[in-house]
Amino acid sequence: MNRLRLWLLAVGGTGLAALLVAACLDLPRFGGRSHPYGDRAVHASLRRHIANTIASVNFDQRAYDTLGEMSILFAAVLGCVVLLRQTRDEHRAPPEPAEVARPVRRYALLVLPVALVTGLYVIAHGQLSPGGGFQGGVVAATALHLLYLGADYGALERVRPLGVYETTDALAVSSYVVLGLAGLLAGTAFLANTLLPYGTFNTLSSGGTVPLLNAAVGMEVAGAATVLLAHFLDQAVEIEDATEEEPGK
Amino acid sequence: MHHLLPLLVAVPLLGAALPAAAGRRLPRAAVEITGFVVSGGTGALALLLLLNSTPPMTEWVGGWLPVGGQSVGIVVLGDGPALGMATLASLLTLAALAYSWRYFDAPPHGHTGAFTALMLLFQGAMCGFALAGDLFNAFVFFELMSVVAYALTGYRIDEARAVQGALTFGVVNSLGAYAMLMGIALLYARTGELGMSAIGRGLDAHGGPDALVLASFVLVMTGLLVKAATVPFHFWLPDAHAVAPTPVCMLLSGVMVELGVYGAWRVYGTVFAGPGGIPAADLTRALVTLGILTAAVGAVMCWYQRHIKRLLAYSTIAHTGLFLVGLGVLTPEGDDGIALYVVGHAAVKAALFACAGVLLDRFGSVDEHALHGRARSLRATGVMFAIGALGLAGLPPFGTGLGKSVAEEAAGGPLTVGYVLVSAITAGAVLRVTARVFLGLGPRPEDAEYETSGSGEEPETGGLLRRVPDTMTTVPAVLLAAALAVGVAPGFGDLVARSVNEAGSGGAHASAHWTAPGVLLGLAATALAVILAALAVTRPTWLAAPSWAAPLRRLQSGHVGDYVAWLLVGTTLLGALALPGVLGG
Amino acid sequence: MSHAMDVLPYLVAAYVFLTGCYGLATSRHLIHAVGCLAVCQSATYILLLAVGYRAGGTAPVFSDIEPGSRPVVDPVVQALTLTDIVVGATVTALLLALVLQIAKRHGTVDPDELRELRG
Amino acid sequence: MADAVIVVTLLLTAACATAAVTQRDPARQALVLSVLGVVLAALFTVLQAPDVGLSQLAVGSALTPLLIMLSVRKTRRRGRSKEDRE
Repeated sequence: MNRLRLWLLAVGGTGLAALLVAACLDLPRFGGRSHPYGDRAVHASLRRHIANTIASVNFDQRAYDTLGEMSILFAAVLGCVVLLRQTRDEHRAPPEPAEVARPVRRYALLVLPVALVTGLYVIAHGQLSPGGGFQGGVVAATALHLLYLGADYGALERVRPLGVYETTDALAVSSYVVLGLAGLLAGTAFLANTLLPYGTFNTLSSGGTVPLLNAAVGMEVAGAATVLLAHFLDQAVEIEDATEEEPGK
Repeated sequence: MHHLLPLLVAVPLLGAALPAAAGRRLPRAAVEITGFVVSGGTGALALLLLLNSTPPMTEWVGGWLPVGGQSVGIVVLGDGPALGMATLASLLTLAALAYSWRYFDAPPHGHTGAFTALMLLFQGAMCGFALAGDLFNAFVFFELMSVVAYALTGYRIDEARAVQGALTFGVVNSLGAYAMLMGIALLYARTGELGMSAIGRGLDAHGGPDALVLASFVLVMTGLLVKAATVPFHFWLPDAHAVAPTPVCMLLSGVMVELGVYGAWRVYGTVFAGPGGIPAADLTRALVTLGILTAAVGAVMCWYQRHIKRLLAYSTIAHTGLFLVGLGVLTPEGDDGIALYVVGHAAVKAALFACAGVLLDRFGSVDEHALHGRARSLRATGVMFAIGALGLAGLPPFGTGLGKSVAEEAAGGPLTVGYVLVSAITAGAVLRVTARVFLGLGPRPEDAEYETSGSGEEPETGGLLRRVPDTMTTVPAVLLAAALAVGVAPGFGDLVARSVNEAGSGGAHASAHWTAPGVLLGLAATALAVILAALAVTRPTWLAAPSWAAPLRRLQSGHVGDYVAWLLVGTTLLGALALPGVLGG
Repeated sequence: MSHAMDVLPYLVAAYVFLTGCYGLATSRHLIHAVGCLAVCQSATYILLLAVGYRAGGTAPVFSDIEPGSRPVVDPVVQALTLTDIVVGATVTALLLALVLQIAKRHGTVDPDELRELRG
Repeated sequence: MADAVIVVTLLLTAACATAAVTQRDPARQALVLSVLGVVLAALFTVLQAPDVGLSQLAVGSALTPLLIMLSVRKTRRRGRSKEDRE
């Protein structure tokens, strides 16, 4: 190991550690009562009939942050598509269908629909109970990849036309932005939640545009996570480069 | 009017998402035209808002207007500097897209729109960061900007260097961003707010600065200064900018790095400038020290490069140092000068990168030694490269010269000498390249041991085009004309000064115009640059790398672990520099 | 116990951040380095949530409790952390994609063996 | 009582983070990261953040380690075929 780097690390680490510890000692004690922004957020959420305050913060009060976050996910998908594209010196080799042990297959095929439904349920109840677009989307996307475990790669590729998921991803981002613009066109403000009635507290349709934005995020996350996983699987299983091609060459 | 502010983010995002949704079937031309229309339209909107930004606007996204001075929403700022940076980013994106019209070939199969979509996302992210008035929102757009930039930097995945540079860029910048988020969490713990001005008020209400304020200042600044490539956070920049595709380099060097500086200015001015924040003397000490270090390291390293894009990247570092010094003195004149300097520098630097891209396209190399005398036929590009060098030196009446002279006057004393020297050295290096590559002057220089050569790069067009596409010469010409216009257009300087001072600087008004000493200093820097370049070309041994520069070059090791260690040292240094006021307060 | 409890979560966050930095700086494998970056990021989650915690508070979800009947913890930091987690996953994915390309182009994933971009 | 649970999960988190950093083999590190994800999810639940806990469970203990494992597999496969060739 490079000696200079260790010295730098020791000096920098000690300095930062001292700074952070000193700061921790000045922080308000853990579990304190003063959360002015948090209290305001709870009131605002209840005024708009949203039971899950976090959904209200994410999709209403700070929906603009979520727009940025969706764009990050969208950018990462585009980035992975670009970075993991097949280059000229690589070729595809469809993998041999692997023998899957029967219990594993049965387990995976049993869990798959359950996990998918769980994902959708978690998305749909975002503004009521813990969960929402992010969590449900990831669960649904990961569930889909149980197929790889349960059946084989070919089966997975058949139920997973990547183009559709990429389009879903892009459309979900677009619809989020369009919903935001609708607020602007209606004469209030970008991403204003004033278009739809707030509904009855603690029901699926409560909260104005929150369920719609939540659904858009759910679609986006599911699409994005699927595409990401697919590209990595592609690299790990299918794409081979020149050095892997023929050992003797 | 203020309701339109979030559109500067929303329009490019929509412009990126819709072609991506439809893009699998769209022809390339349709995607590119969409890109132009969207980025140009956003630029026009930004300009329109900028012209209406007196008095400064604010917008609460989602209509969450504050009740009793407190809101649960996110505030977006629409003042001169914010909209100015957004306009600059938009126009430069437009220029980069125009430049890549024929230049950039080989979109990934089935994803025709990927490059254009990423560029539009980049534009939206830069606009969002520039307009952010909420600290966490700034972090989100900071990350969006970074993520897009990593992908764009590594775009040429056939290139070993491109992917390595992109990874280094990604690791260092992400770590910086996480440090920034730690700082935001500390500020939230103290004040319970996320809006920048609300945090500032909260800090002031709490009393004098303590260790918590210092730590949050250091952590937030670490994130921003990593982006601004301040020494010792700067190592990622040459690695990334040297390998990114040329149109992307124009944006990275032209505005992204400057957005880091802008962020530091904005965060200090809004959050930490009050009595509960970091005392002015400490900020001046920290920023001026780091700025001088950055400018010196950038200038020295710039001089000893042979990889032309890397050389330009180091000159960006050197100039960023000058920006930090100008802002660090905390005078209204300093702010005005730097605002003008940033605008002029963006145009000049983007033009220089565009010219380097022509070399890469023609010869598949950006190596000063290998290209010696080979580019004699590219007269127009050579002339523009030389003009760009003069702009970098701050020759009147370039916008860079105007900004530099105003900033020099604000900094005063020995710092003025620094401004002249640094701009002369970086410009001298570019002139030296011009003389060797485009004119073939002097002997072919010898290779050194520890350096990055610029040979063996893949050309960025699919198959060699018959001649240089017109867009690739028009774009740098327009950019240089813009740099000239910034300095020449009557009243532009005062306009910038007024809008900058309205947003910050406590209402003090200064004016920015040419003065006799400023013109003389600009001429002196240019003359010095010409002399340096002439000496380097005719007497290579006189200005060869001295032994003391070798360790400095060895620090740039290309090793990501080293860069992380330096980042930690940088936070410690920043903390030490700002410590005295906190102890005294 | 209770006094140490006042700062312990913050100290753990700081410790996790520094540990991640240490791993990042001394890593001999780029994939390991990306993992260490993820560790650094988990420090931010811990800090954010620790800052928003309220002793005796419950989750800010009112589907099964009467609003106002019990104190709730700060929902804002939770929303921020959610955003942060998604950001972290995407950054990890992108960096891993770059590592894969480095493995292809350089034939190594040891940062000590990358011999480009110097000086 | 609640405090004791918080302390235990916090210490577990710190231990897992240390293990994730000191485990230099990336494939094993992915497993440790997955455990770290679960411990963090538990910590978040204890801190009354079930939303975040769920998210961390899905992302931190499933998605991220999965991506790491796939990357490791890809680089290993390369390394192996190169050795075969030599």
